[in-house]
Amino acid sequence: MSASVSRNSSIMLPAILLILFALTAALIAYLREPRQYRTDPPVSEALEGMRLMPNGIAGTPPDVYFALGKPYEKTAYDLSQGKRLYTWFGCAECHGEGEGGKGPSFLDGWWLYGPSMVSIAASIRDGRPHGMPAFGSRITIDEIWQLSGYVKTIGAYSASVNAPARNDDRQTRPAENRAPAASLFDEGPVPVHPDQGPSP
Amino acid sequence: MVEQRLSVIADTDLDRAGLERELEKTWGAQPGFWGMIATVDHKVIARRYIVTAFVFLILGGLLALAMRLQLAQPEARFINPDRYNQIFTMHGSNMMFLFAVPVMEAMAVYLVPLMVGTRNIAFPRLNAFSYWVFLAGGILLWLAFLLDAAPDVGWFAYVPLAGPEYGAGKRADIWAQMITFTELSALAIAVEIVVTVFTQRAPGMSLDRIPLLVWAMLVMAFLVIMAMPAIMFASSTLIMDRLVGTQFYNPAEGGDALLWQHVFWFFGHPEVYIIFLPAVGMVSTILPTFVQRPVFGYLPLVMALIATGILSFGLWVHHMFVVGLPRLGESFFTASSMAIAVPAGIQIFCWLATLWAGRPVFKVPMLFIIGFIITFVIGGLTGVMVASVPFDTQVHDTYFVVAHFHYVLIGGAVYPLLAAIYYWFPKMTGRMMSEILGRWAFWLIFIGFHLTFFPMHILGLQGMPRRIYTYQPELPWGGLNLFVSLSSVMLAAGFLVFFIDAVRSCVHGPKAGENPWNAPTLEWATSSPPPSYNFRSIPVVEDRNPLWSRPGELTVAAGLRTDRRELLVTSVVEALPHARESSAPQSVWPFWAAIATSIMLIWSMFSAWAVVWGSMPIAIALIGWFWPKGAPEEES
Amino acid sequence: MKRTLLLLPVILSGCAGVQSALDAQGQSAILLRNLIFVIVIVCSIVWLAVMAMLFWALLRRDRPKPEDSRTDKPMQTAVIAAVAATVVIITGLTVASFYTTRGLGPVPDVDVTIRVRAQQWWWQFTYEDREPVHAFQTANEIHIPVGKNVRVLLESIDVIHSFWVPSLAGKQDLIPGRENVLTLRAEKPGFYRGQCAEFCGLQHSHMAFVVIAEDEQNYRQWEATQRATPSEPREAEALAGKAVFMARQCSACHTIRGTQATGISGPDLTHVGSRMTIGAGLMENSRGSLAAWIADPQTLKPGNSMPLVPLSAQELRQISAYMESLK
Amino acid sequence: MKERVALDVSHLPLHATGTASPTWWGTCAFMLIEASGFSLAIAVYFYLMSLAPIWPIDVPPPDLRAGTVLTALLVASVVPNMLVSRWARQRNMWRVRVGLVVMSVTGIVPLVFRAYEFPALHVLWDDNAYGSITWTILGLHTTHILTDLVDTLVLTCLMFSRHGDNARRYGDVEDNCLYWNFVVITWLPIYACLYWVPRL
Repeated sequence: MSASVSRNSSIMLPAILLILFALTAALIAYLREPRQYRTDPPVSEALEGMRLMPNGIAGTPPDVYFALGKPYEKTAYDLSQGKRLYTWFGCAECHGEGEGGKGPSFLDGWWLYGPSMVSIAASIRDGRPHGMPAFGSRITIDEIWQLSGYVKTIGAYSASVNAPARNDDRQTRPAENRAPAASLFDEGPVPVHPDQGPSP
Repeated sequence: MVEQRLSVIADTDLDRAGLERELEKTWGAQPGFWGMIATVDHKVIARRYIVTAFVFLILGGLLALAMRLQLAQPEARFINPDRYNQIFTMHGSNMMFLFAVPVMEAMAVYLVPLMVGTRNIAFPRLNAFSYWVFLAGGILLWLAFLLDAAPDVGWFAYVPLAGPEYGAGKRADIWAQMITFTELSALAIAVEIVVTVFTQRAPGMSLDRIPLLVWAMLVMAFLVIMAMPAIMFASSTLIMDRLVGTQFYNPAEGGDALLWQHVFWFFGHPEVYIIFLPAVGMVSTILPTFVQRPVFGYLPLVMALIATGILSFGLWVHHMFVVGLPRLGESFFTASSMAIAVPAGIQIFCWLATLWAGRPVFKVPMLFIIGFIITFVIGGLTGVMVASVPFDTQVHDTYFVVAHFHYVLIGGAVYPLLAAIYYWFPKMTGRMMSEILGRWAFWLIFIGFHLTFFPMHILGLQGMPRRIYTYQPELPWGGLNLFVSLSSVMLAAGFLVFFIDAVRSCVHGPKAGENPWNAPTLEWATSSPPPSYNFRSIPVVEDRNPLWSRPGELTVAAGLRTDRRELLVTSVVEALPHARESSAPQSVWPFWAAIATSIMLIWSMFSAWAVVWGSMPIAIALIGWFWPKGAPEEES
Repeated sequence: MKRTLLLLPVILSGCAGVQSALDAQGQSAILLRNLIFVIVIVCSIVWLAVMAMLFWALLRRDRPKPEDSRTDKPMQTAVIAAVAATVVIITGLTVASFYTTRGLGPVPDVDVTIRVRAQQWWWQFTYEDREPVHAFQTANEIHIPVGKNVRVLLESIDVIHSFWVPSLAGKQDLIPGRENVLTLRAEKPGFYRGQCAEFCGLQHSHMAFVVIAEDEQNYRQWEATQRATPSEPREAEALAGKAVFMARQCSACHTIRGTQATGISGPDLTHVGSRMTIGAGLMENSRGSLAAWIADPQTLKPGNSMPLVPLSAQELRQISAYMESLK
Repeated sequence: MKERVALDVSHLPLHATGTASPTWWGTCAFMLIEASGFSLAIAVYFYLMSLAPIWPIDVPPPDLRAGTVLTALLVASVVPNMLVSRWARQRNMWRVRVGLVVMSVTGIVPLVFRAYEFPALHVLWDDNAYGSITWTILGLHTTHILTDLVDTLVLTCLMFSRHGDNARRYGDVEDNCLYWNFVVITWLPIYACLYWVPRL
């Protein structure tokens, strides 16, 4: 290394170091996970206030959802809680591990009511025609949001580092953090599954 | 290229001052920030290592105080459970991986080349690389803590709690990758120590004349080489389970949760001896100086070191006595865990004999060594207790074990380390530490330690489990916990006095001569602090205690060149000189290689492709590192 | 049942030895305590002997000159003797622990079998029976007959936990994918507290349970009560509470036999009113503490799996009354 | 302190060769580290095998062809490797250059066969524990081939540059040969383990 280069570098080096340090900090800060265990009753009440389009597809989430920083689709903790709730509340009975069964599949990347959080949450809370029961009286609203965030990752089009990984269980499909839907979706257009219940 | 040089300068052509000038020109570091980054002087790097490790000790100590504050009363709400779990995980990981192992290795990096009488450690650039990697690992962990993303799964990170299903987020990945960083640096140092001791000893320093500290560091280096691959394997498979969905720890797909414990403790138990053996070496080296008599039983002490090293691989299962393993296996591991008490006993009895036969001088290092013997024997005996399977089923994962390993790690390793700091401080800085503050520090630490940790034995037998963030008021643990918390303040005060003394003495301490303690080993044969080239002339060793056998005189070798970094390579057993080998000059490439490695390792927590793309900058940095630059060191 | 309630303040006021390896009341715990005493005494003597040698070495007068080698021989003998003594003691302790381990071996005759399923952060206990209809479930509390061998089958459904009732037996881990077995045998009636001893996550600290050892007759009576389906509550408030329980989120996670509440992710509440504690040993069981728990479980035990269900004050009172009525 | 010259070392060579060289010892130490890693991986392989009711789990044993050809290639490569080592000891510049080019090619060809070994396992790394450990062991060994290949390529370039004719370079070539032998030797137990143990 020549002298002139090294003289320049002696100024550059601290800068590079600082930038690297800051980048690492920013990266971790982006992924930081303030875990919220207790949802304040006013917040959970506000979380109920989602507005849906008349056709039931898409809508607006309540303001508090944005005020909280959209935790339910971003923080790893909420997503993994959603995954546990998926098992606990028996979602797999109809939807399998996402492959579908009596109910529609999430893995094929088709969303009968659109892929937005608010329509997934509304589907769970209020139910849908043709067999999806309303869980509003069975599951608290923050749990419904956690569950929606998780369900969304199953059928996500791109992998997310925050998505939960595989369970310590039999594997029936690739883990969520490896975007199973994207890989299965890429295999080609999926025809409408008459076996997965009728379209809306 | 040789012919291009004007002349080849040998030390025989110069007088003393001229020789020192020439050597300084060849070995000295370049000035400025750039030179600081590029330096490969083992003493500079070791000093950085030691200071960094002690900074981590302070941080880890503050975490411990926070935990004691939380546990001082039942159902306290000072720290929430999530943060508490991060804190105790950080405390354990930090103390093991960022303090204890690195500080012992740093002492080796500083002392081994001086004690074997050579001018620099083997592979000095690898040494620089190892420091930068270690620093990056430490920063990663602490940054994560500041950002509320610190690991919360315990320093042992048992699956499935740390696995993909229950360890949400990147917390466990940060733990696993921090491990990779520190193991990388530890392995690098282990290789350097082995090669330094095998090939760079002063002429005449045959195997039976090696100082005991160097023996201890050699055995430690072999333990690192054999044990650390296990934790590398463990942490990599954990990340793979979490990131790319391998099934190592998933029982439903043929994996096993206990596999983690086997692999982790196959490393984890030798780890204890990686920390403890250097401390033993320190005691065996410092003790003779303060009784002014050679240590009793050199050969049994060396054998005990080696035996401990070998046995340490045969007792990992005693960390798993309550997982339900077959009875026969448990009995075997009880016997082997108990058997390790025999070499420990040999060492203790040899030291006692040395004390008995010598004339003890009660300076601060000596006080810490006496404190070590008193405390470590308790730790060793409670170790015998937990080695018994039935005994362990009652105390495993309780505060009894917390007490036991703090007795072993603080009493058995930190006391000798503090003795070593007081003892070698004059060599490292050229100044003495304060005898008065040293006594204060010793008594505060000694009494504070016992008041803090002894009651934990009782708490454990009274049924208090480890790693709980609180306990209920109905349980009979409140009083003792409050007592322990108050005592920990005293212990912390002792460390505070120590740090004040160290910082103050760096600037204001009285000047130390070459050999203020009248010690017998080679590091005291050069100035304090030693010059960049360590020794004006390489010593020739004719005795186990070279500075005692011929007071005031040093036999040396002549004929080394001074215009390139040259040192002597000797044979493994007899230390007969073989060649004049060159030592690598300074370079910034180790630093860039460390940066590239850090980027790859951090990136690989997020994407497996980082291993592919991130390896390329590393390869480039390594080529830059090893590509010849036409320096005189490359002649042959 | 009345006796249980009478003794309740005793256990909760923290009588010494509630959860202590030194207060051994079970067959294996007594063996272990004896071994602990033996080893601790032997080790204390060893430590005192080493300390005596240390202080003699430090403080003795007439020191030989360093070059005097006449002391080498006796020193050598002394060190060899001390190492030999170490070997003898170590061997003795190894043999002692080997025989203690043998004494703790599995027993052939078992009177009660309890299956433990540990989970974050509570204990599910199933009393097995040859006829499955007779099996019943409880949570965070087991009753065992005094002087009888109880086999405990240990399983975990999530992470590793450890089953530890120090007054009755040593601990044993519960590991997902494996089944461990432990034998409990209480020699005296009483309440013995147990706690999870392997770090299992956020609420590891609050994962306790109670073992109640009682004589055969009381035990059989308790067993019969537990097996039975609880009768309809008589109090009007409790009856209203039942309606709220079934209509709200509660029934999705909890089971109460004989009703439409069949959730399985939370503890079985069929006889919750008969238990001594709630929240896995967190609080004494009373109508007030039940109400506090249901009103805000996340403040009392942050991170546990029970959500905060928004209820009116009246609903809360009704549900607590219903819970308390489930004896 | 007075210094008394007791030894004159000016006649000693300027560079240590063979087993006297620190680089040789360093290479050995790194080989010991990696050997520990491989032994551990093989121990884990047997541990998982001891837990499984049938081994391999759910799939037939791996196809022999690619692995066996690769083994033969690796064993055969020891001959030119030893020759290069001998020529380096004799400081025969031209032979070493030719030998290194041969060894570079010998390093690349096994990689081609390695690419066929992974599919020959009939299992993916995330299918089950058998897949995980076999992929890990194969991957670990592949990185060793790759590392040594890169080292050989760089050395080849060096030997064709002006830095080539230097005792240190010959020493480096010898150490590189030593390391290649290590790569070959570690492969043999792995080959037996991956391909023949499931057939027992």
